[in-house]
Amino acid sequence: MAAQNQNDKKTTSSEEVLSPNTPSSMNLSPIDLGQIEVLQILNEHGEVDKGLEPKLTDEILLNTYRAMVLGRAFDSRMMTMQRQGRMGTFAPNFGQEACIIGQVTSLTKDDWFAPSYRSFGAQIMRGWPLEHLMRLWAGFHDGFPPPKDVNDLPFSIVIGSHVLPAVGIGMGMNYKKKKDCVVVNYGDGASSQGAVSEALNFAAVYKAPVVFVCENNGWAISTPTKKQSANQTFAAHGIAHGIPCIRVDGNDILAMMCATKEATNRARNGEGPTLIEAITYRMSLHTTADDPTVYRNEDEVKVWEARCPIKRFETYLTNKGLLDISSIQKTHESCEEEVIVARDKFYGMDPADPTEIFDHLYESVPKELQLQREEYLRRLRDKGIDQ
Amino acid sequence: MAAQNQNDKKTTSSEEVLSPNTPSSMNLSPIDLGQIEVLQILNEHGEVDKGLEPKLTDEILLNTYRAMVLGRAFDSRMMTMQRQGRMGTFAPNFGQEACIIGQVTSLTKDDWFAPSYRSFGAQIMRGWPLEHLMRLWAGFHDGFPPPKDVNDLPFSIVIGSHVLPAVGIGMGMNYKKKKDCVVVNYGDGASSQGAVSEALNFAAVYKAPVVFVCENNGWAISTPTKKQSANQTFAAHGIAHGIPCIRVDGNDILAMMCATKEATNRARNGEGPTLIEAITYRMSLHTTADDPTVYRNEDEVKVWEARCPIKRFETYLTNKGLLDISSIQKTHESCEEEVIVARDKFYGMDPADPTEIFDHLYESVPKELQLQREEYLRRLRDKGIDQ
Amino acid sequence: MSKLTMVEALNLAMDQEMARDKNVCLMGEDIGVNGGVFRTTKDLQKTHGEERVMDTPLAECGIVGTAVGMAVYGVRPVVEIQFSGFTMQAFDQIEQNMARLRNRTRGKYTVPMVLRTPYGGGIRAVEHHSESREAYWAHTPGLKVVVPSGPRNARALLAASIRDNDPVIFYEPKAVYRAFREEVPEEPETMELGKAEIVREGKDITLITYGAMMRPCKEAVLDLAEDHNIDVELIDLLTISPMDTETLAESVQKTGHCVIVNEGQRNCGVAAEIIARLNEAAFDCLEAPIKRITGFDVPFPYFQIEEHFLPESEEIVSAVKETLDWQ
Amino acid sequence: MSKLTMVEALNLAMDQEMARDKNVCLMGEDIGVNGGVFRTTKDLQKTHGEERVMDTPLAECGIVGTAVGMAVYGVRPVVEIQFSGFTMQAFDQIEQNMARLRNRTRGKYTVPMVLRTPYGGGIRAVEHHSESREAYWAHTPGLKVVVPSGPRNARALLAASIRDNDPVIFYEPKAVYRAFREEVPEEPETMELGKAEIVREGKDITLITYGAMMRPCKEAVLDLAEDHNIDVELIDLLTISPMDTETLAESVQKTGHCVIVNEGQRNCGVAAEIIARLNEAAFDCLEAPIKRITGFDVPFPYFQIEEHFLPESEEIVSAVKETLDWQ
Ligand SMILES: Cc1ncc(C[n+]2csc(CCOP(=O)(O)OP(=O)(O)O)c2C)c(N)n1
Ligand SMILES: Cc1ncc(C[n+]2csc(CCOP(=O)(O)OP(=O)(O)O)c2C)c(N)n1
Ligand SMILES: [Mg+2]
Ligand SMILES: [Mg+2]
Repeated sequence: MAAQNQNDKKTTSSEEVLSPNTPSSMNLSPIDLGQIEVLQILNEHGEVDKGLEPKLTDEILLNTYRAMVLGRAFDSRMMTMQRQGRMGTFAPNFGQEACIIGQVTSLTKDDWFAPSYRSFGAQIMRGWPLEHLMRLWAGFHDGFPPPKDVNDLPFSIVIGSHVLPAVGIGMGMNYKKKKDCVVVNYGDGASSQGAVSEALNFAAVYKAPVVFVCENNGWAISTPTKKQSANQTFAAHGIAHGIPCIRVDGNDILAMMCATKEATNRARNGEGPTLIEAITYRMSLHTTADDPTVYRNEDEVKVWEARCPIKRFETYLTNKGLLDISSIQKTHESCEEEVIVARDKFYGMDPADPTEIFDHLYESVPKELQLQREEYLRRLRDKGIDQ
Repeated sequence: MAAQNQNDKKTTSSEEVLSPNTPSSMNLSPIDLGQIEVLQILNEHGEVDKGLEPKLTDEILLNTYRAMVLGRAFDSRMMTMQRQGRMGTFAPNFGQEACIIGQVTSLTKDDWFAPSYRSFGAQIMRGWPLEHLMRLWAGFHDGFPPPKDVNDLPFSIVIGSHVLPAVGIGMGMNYKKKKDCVVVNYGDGASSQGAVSEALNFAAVYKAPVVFVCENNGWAISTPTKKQSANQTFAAHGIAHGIPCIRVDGNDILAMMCATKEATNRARNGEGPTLIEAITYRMSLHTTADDPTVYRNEDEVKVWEARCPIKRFETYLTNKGLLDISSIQKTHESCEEEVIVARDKFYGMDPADPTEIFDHLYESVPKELQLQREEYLRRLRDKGIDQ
Repeated sequence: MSKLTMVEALNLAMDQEMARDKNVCLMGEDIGVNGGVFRTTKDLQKTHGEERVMDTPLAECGIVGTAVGMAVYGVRPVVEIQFSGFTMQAFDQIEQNMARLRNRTRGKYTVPMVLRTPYGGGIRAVEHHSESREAYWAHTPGLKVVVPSGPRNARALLAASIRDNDPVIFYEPKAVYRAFREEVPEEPETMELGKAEIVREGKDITLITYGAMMRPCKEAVLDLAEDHNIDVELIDLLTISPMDTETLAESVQKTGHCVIVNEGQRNCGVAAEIIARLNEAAFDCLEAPIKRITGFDVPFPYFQIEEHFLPESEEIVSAVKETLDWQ
Repeated sequence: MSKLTMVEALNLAMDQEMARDKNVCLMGEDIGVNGGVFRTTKDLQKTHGEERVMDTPLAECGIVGTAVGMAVYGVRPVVEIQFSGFTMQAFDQIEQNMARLRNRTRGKYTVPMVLRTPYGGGIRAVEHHSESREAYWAHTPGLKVVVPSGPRNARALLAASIRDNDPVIFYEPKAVYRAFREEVPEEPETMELGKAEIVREGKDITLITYGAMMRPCKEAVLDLAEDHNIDVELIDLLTISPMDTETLAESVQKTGHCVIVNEGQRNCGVAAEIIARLNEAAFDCLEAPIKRITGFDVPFPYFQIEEHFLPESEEIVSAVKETLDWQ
């Protein structure tokens, strides 16, 4: 089951003649664009397609499972904390756990991950302590930079703005002759940003080792995919730029892992970028500032409840003999506990240091800014804030 | 021979099920993208494909022919004037006459045309007096606005920047329930601009009556199409956004006319946008500031000389009995003469009025700007320039 | 008359202008069913239909660029950019077409559109959601830049901007959106663009501000009057560009002292421009350097500490006193 | 030492920096085989290879955005945007990532890149090809903005910008590109960023300018000395941001008079900022209002009349005299 390269099939025969700058003759035969395939390994009922089933160790399967459960536990806790007024605006990932976790399981420490804001599940997997992510969402400056050994970009809040830098990182890998790769995700809404189109083009032209994961979760705030694009699939953006693309059941963790694995392999082998459209669904609010009942029908949410990525994986693992009711419950409990511990740690952390706003903009604070800094410190002192 | 809609074929069956916001089930069948066809009616030797030959009146054929010859005559004269130091930087259209003329022959006065800078052939057809275009290229403010009854945008010098406004005009036509349409052209280089991608998307989503003509002339200054895109065809950008697309031999005037006609028909019928990739070649310099011998092989130019759109059309019209050696010569001569007359008119026109720079920015000059205007007039007076 | 928040007042302006002129339409992300993320366009799609209240794809450059085309064609789009930080995505279309198309065609085409966008800090938003970059637009010839400070002038200025035949950047102080209510007359009301308002006359010093900073300034003025017997002339700029230099200059010629408050970054900001103008227009009356209290030249900080970035009344009080004490 | 034009001097700087540090690479449209539309990168692809001198697709946002990523990864891209007017296409990436990524990650990632772009009028170019919008960048925290005025400082400042670990907007006055030659030492040379240069000491008045406007200013200074016996202190700003206020203030404290010349638009422009700073730093020494001679607040005109838009020496002479005569 491959991320399928529409171009590979025909470049040999037609590229030279069709490119008008090698105009030995003018080829009149139509260009066959081929198909975009859809990958599903685990269906809604947790039944596995034996022919496609990946050979993964029990450890990997169980770790991945726990990561999904932990993501969901973090999600619920953050919602609670936000409702209690102890957390900033938060973007839940409820229902998208397979999609977000599956896209990073094949990354190493040397690889890079460039996430959008709805990516905490993957960030946890990449090594972000939970309390660090809490600081981030609670509006602390120290929450933004990734932990020491983690090669992530800070998550992107300006829609689509991280995709070009992510491609640049891939180009940097080529420049430095590294065999690593980059995974970058963005939403169905983000697909409309011109900068994302430019990013796909640059990646293709420079054969950058980048895996694009377009998380098609049906909605961009209140805007359904139908109003976002007249197309059937966001994977077709790959076609425009000569990038192999595939659609994946984004609620199927095995499909997400396999598709990403194959795409990262291509990247590492110098075969360039791949675009994965992951079809999933935003079960919850856009953010805690949003009220989806205004714009969408709850029936739709019900349909997707049945496609829960975690339940589906539990069925599979249970059938495989790796889980049973009690170990499932234990996993949920231990994740819940881990989140509570992190929460308490977070509550015990230092308050924000208001003085730091001048310190990280330049390598050293320019004299001019030093004066503003003093002005600012005076303001703080006048307010009775001493540092 | 149709601008082929990849989507039309399958929307009925798959759209609902594949769009995740109507998620009654998850369709796993691959999406067939179909083919991009290539249209050629008149081949390099001027031989016509009888099955595709359009039924056009002699008058239309001869008018179109003359427009192409006039465009070329204008082109040569402008180059000469520029070399003589009597013209500003100029972008020739040599060899692209079929492409530029063919894209506007089906437009009415109520339709709009949104050109890039290499479009004087079409601008002449749309009603721009030759001397007006000369003023434009010579850096006079009065050269930029289209003549009174001409619905053109001023040509765009910032690559790709006119494509979104062109789509907006189409959206305006929908808003006002008009049955008119817009033709907008841009280059292979311009295809890389994110704004062009956004324009395609908006046009598709709002079913705007817009015909996109991507003039693939092999080069963007020194950048060959191969470095511009990893794809085989710029028409595939249409695929990304669900826009029907077709490749056309851009040196074949009949193909250009037919493809555009069909696309404008679709637009007027409320069927939305079409993308035409016209395959042509920039025979001459990028602009008079450019020296192509630095970056391209002259052999390539020779290959394309044999594909001359004008000679090809002359052969066809001669075979049809509409032209002979003497009428061909007469056409060339009369076009040359028309250009000379325009040139002389241009040379006799008023010098630029330096005072006008404040007059057209706002509906009325704000008081603030009035003060600057006085300052500026004083500057002019001090230099001995009286108005 | 009813007491409206700024959000409601803006909604009223759009509703009435759409009723008045069928060419007025709205474009933006999530402005339809959802009524905009701040609910400013609430129910307008219900009232005026999907064709006139258009939810757009998520592409600011696309929104502004197509709105320019619609405006050229005779429609009058009122565009909402969800947060002013995202106008950067549309910078090219704003600078190259929205601001210039009239000039490029010597008035053959006009661009009667309004770009509405919430700006500024103070609502504990995430990064890139608290930008005040009105100076970019003031530095861009061809635009008008309008910043209301309360419900009533917000409504009147928005209506005037929609009727104006030139492109307007309409910067809405989101910190004021729901901060207080004001009487807003039911009948359509407009205010002339390009006029500053003397909110309070005073003889000792001129305090110039706009938008969300009106509130701390008003507090400071009260404080200064009551506790320090200082009589401040308070000016609300309302239109940033073209600027009403005359009103500012006359005031400073009278008071001889001036403090300017705005939350945007300082370097090449609006306060600098005001100082430059007053330097020219009131040099011989100035008895002390003009003081500017502005955002600092760093990105707007994350929300745990944003309150310290924003000018507050205490500091304005000190600045006024320092300016009057200067020698 | 050889006599180089600014274009040649810039080429030398890039060539040498690439030789010195293999992480330095170039990106831009037509910079490879073609050597750039102004030939600034001539032969550099031949010397350093296609991987280090990268022709890019025609997408400024793409160029800047990917360069940011490369810089984060430890490469040091020097990006060419063909004309400064087209930086608008990259505004979002410049403002949101290039300028901020260091701050967003508290220094974990740095963005050591240079964005070179020719700015300004005077070469009879078509529309959008003569923009001077350095004020946009000065108003954007996180950037350094550098503008050379001659071949020698262009070379030294570009080398310094390439070595700097912060993102630099390097604005090249295209009117100066081939206007004159200057001795440029062969050995690599750098100049400290953030320092203005006193080009000529004088006691009567301070004349502040930068970039292409140095030439008319120099003419004016000569003229004023010879014909009017006025002794001008001429300052070349060189770095627009962060600005060397100290040097400017000291000069004006000495002379008591100041004229500023720049070709960018006036409203919220660089001259306004200088006035605001001097108002603070030299208020009690100022004997006359500071005069600014700048571009007007209209788009740069088409080339038949562009010469009238640009400040010339005669006007600078008058402004200096008026300032000195002021009372
Ligand atoms: C450039 C920009 N425009 C608008 C927004 C406001 N906004 C935040 S999230 C969002 C919707 C994003 O939808 P999508 O890309 O599908 O991601 P999802 O939220 O569904 O994960 C919008 C419009 C933004 N953050 N950045
Ligand atoms: C936004 C922008 N970037 C760069 C340029 C400089 N430039 C002018 S024409 C051109 C190449 C355009 O190529 P293409 O779109 O293929 O059109 P063609 O010239 O071949 O007709 C470039 C890079 C520009 N005018 N605008
Ligand atoms: Mg989404
Ligand atoms: Mg081209």
